[in-house]
Amino acid sequence: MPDLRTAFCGIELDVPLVNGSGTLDALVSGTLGLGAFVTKTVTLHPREGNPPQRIAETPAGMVNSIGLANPGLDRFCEDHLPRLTELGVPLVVSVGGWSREEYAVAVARVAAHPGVAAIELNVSCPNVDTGCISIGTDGAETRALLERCREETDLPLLAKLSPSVADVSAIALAAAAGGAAGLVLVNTVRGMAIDRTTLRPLLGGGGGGLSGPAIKPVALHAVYHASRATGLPVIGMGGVASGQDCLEFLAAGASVIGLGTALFRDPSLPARVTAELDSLLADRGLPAVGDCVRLAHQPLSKPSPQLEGMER
Amino acid sequence: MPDLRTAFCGIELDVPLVNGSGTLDALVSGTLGLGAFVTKTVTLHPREGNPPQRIAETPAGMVNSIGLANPGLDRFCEDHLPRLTELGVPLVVSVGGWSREEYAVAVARVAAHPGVAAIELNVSCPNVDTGCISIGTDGAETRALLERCREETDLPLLAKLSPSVADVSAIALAAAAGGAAGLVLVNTVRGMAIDRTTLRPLLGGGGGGLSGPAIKPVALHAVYHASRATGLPVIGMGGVASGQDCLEFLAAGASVIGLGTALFRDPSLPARVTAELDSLLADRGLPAVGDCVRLAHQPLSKPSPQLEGMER
Amino acid sequence: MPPAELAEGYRRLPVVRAEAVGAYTLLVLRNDGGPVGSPGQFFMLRSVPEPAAAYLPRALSAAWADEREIAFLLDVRGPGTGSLVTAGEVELLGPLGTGFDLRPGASLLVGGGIGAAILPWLVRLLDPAPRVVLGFRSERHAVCAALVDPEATVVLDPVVVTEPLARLMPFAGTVYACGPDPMLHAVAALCAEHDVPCQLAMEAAMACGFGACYGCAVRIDGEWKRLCVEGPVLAAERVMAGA
Amino acid sequence: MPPAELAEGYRRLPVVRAEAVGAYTLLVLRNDGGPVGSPGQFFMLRSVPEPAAAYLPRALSAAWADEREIAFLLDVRGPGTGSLVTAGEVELLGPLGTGFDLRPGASLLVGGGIGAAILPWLVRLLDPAPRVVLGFRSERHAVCAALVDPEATVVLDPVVVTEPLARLMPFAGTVYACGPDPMLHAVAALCAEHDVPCQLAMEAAMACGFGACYGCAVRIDGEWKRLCVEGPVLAAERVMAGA
Ligand SMILES: Cc1cc2nc3c(=O)[nH]c(=O)nc-3n(C[C@H](O)[C@H](O)[C@H](O)COP(=O)(O)OP(=O)(O)OC[C@H]3O[C@@H](n4cnc5c(N)ncnc54)[C@H](O)[C@@H]3O)c2cc1C
Ligand SMILES: Cc1cc2nc3c(=O)[nH]c(=O)nc-3n(C[C@H](O)[C@H](O)[C@H](O)COP(=O)(O)OP(=O)(O)OC[C@H]3O[C@@H](n4cnc5c(N)ncnc54)[C@H](O)[C@@H]3O)c2cc1C
Ligand SMILES: Cc1cc2nc3c(=O)[nH]c(=O)nc-3n(C[C@H](O)[C@H](O)[C@H](O)COP(=O)(O)O)c2cc1C
Ligand SMILES: Cc1cc2nc3c(=O)[nH]c(=O)nc-3n(C[C@H](O)[C@H](O)[C@H](O)COP(=O)(O)O)c2cc1C
Ligand code: FES
Ligand code: FES
Repeated sequence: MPDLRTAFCGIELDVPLVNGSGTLDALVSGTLGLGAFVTKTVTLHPREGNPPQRIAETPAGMVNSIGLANPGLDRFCEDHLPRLTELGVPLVVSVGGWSREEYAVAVARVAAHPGVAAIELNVSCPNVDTGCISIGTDGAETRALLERCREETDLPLLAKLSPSVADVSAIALAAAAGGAAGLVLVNTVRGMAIDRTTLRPLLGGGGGGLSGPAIKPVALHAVYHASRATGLPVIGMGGVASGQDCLEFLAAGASVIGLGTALFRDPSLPARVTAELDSLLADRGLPAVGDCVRLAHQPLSKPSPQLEGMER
Repeated sequence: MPDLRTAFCGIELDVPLVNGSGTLDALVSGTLGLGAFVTKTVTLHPREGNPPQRIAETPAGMVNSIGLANPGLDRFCEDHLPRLTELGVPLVVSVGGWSREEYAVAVARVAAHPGVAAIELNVSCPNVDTGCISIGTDGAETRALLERCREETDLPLLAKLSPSVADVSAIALAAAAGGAAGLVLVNTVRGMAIDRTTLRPLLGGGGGGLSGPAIKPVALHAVYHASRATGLPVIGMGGVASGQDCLEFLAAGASVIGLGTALFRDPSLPARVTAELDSLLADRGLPAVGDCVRLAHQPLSKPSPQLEGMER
Repeated sequence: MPPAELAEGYRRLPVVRAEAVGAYTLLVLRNDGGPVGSPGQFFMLRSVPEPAAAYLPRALSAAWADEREIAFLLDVRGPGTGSLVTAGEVELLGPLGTGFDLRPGASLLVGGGIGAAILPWLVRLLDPAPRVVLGFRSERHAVCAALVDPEATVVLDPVVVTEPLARLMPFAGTVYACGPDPMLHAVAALCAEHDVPCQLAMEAAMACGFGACYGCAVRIDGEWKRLCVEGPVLAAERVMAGA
Repeated sequence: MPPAELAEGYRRLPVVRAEAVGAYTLLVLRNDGGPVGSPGQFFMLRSVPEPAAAYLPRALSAAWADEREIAFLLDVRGPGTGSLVTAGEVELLGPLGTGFDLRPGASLLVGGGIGAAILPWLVRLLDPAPRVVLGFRSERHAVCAALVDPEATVVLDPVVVTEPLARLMPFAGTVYACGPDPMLHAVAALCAEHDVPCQLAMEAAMACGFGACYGCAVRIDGEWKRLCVEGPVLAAERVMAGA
């Protein structure tokens, strides 16, 4: 049996799977067998989110415009956080904001809570016009944000980045320079759906974020380049729906895999992906999941045990 | 019968459909019923293109790394251009390059040829590391390129842009300021495929460009925003596979629709889309295809004849 | 659905038949003895093999269900419902959400359009037998009224269900309603006016059905809340709050 | 394919049967009288309805074909071939590309693995009957040899086809070969050495099949050229040029 345990920024995961922020409410559905849980992005003030329609189906994916609906920092810390730390798996809290100081306040408050394993800085939400997304498209801003938040905590800070930039490696390097312990790639790709009847923007928020299998190639590209550029550990996500997808993200440079939209289609996904990953590693004779990480960065000419017994 | 004729930058098209550059070789297969033909991007020097594997299937799409394979300007102008101007439909020549001067030389040579209706500047090919793509991610470079090429010809210059930037409207505005007569949106989205067996990058060129229905929401977003920002006429493309898709791109701001990857699955696509578009317009009681253009920019509260007889 | 059951995911059931009922389609699945819940709860359904044109599952409430069969009445609108009615097998998750709270005493059922789909089961369970008022767009759409209650009062466009309903007010019992939002709001207003308790089965675009996506936002208690978590059946007051 | 025919697009044909032939699968379609071309040409195939896991059509050369039926021998590797062998109907475009140029005189057919798939038709057309040499990975893969020629010389891994082939050299006639690239190069080299004319049926990943995508690049005449336009059958010299 291959060893699926993984250490990520000092956090021990039984399986290298987490949810993407905003794609699972563990307080409603439990953690479904994931190795750690990531909260929906929380902001300083409560947000109702965007008016409906909030989701639209697209080829091999969906566009969403949820608009960072969340209870706000106060209610989150008082009501949600105590219950989330009882889930039995490491907890990552995702925070968002409209200025460096907003992030810093949220980071300090969340970090004060025992039982939080890491904090994810969402600088890539496409569903708000200003704030997080504009920080995450600017290297200098991203670095300054990380530096500011670094002052507030010793917990690992993860930077969640958007693929909708000209050069994701540049932003990743800026996050690294600012003190990010790891990267989370990718958030949704900027997109839009048009209502087939009214021919107006379908989503209440106008534009939205594209997710699901459709964006897998975009995500693999971002993970590969950001991982090579920075050497930081990466939580890779974007359309993952199978153990084979996981293998490809691991090879591209991720050490933990995020499941998002595919969970909506299948809440048994974590269990299925775990089983598939297990047997794929066994077929390749790889003793541990870590043996796959960054394989795609190495030329094939190197001895490649992972190819033994494989046929094209 | 709704009127499908369209004028785009002074070019008269019988149907508002063209191919995406590099997705049809009319000298092999004819023009299949398109309203105009766009050549594969031609560069100053011949290019063999990238080694195989050049294409990979992905969910609802594909990633390609053709690498701008083309015969080079000399052979193109001597051998191809004379035959292309005999196709019986307006001809748009796509040019690419590694510097402003390379583009300018190509534009001058192509423009000297009678029978060329417009020139498309490809500043967005993801399959070469430098040159066109780096110009198209930089507003100032894009503007300077357009200005330089403007000196060489009075033909309409179209800027073909990449969606893999933080703000496509900014690049579109720069192209407009430089003298672009129209925009072509979008080129492929930067992506990557990992070989499922070797776990190495699958494509000979490493990364590649994602196209097909998967990117339709990304393309609609780019068309909507670039069209609003600039007011320029737009050739919209990215995953179009039906008359309904055309309607959505028209509403988002395109006046001509480009067919690309979906042609690979179906060479009868132009005929099918024409028929579908025709009946969709008739169902809505719209007399001409132009009546759909930019509908999504107008609030629904305005009287909307296009909704008559429609039911959600 | 309890987390442990949810984690087991979708179960696959064979289609027994799919047949037209006027403008709608009745889809009958052979149940494997799995849980079916109660009227007003819902299932997420997807067809097998995965259709290229419908990535997400679709939310449907059963027309009736027991351990042997689960039936749905469908309005085929797009690729998801289209693929379900031609499939040989479907996969389903549920029962999900909260259904009708069956109150003792007299009851009055109000259905608009495909909202009638979920009433047959309710009719079977209510005792004494309920009064039923249904509204449809056309005769073809009204064919399904027979599945709900052969004695139902049926009105067709442009007559709206609140017309016959108003004549039954004040109703000494509970009103259960399902249909398009404007109809539900009108029914709720009428009931509020006459102080009649009323439950509404609502709809929203859903990606997951189990609280994960936040897509199914509906105005509940004056806020955007998740319909799949709070409903889909809601006390009318919660929907009218702040409306 | 002439542009006018190409513009008519794919045609839909029912699957008559799909049956295992050892490790491979024989897929037989009922032809509607449409054109089938000649051995070595190819068709692009996709299954109906569109499978979610295979967006692009797949290139296949017929095992045999006439106006009544078209048969393919498939190595089921991934989602595309997988969906074809379970489909009730498929859509097909073709015949595409250039097939074998049947030369008068003696002939020798060489097939490696699924490369054998396209030889039965060739065997039927060649007169005098050809000699056939086939190489396979295993006994299970070799079962299909009977479809090509019950009298074929069959070798199994680790023996390679060039072993029996070398013993037949110099061959006084034409060699027709289909199989994996390394095998084709070895066959071509052997033929070149003995000055025996040789034609190779090659493979490449294809998105379109009609010259549109430039995906099917193969080294031809010392350059990357489109296999679907230049081939898929090529004179061995064109492949060896500059190799
Ligand atoms: C709790 C609940 C119970 C339902 N019960 C029934 C029923 O018994 N019979 C029936 O015919 N329909 C029912 N519906 C509505 C049904 O889910 C939609 O009609 C169906 O999803 C449309 O899918 P489509 O592929 O036909 O159309 P499409 O328009 O192609 O659907 C596209 C997308 O829009 C979403 N969507 C858009 N509007 C709605 C909406 N109002 N409700 C749900 N999804 C929407 C779909 O989920 C899908 O993701 C119910 C909906 C809910 C929420
Ligand atoms: C002219 C020609 C004739 C062929 N004839 C036959 C035949 O008679 N029988 C048979 O079993 N196979 C034949 N093939 C190979 C067949 O097309 C591939 O095996 C098939 O496309 C693989 O699809 P898949 O879904 O099983 O596998 P996947 O690996 O999932 O295919 C994924 C993608 O890779 C492409 N691809 C990758 N490598 C190849 C390759 N070497 N050839 C073609 N496509 C590739 C596919 O087109 C597809 O887009 C032929 C190929 C060509 C070019
Ligand atoms: C409905 C929905 C809501 C999301 N909400 C958030 C969020 O609050 N914060 C965040 O960082 N990412 C959010 N995301 C992005 C996901 O975490 C993930 O990065 C993205 O969807 C790509 O992965 P996928 O293709 O597997 O879904 C959301 C995605 C979806 C689909
Ligand atoms: C195989 C392939 C080759 C392409 N070659 C070019 C090219 O040479 N120049 C260019 O501007 N765009 C090129 N494109 C981009 C297309 O013209 C089009 O912008 C893009 O594919 C999006 O449209 P689609 O999703 O309909 O394919 C190419 C696309 C594909 C798939
Ligand atoms: S449907 Fe996903 S939260 Fe309700
Ligand atoms: S398969 Fe597309 S050019 Fe050959």
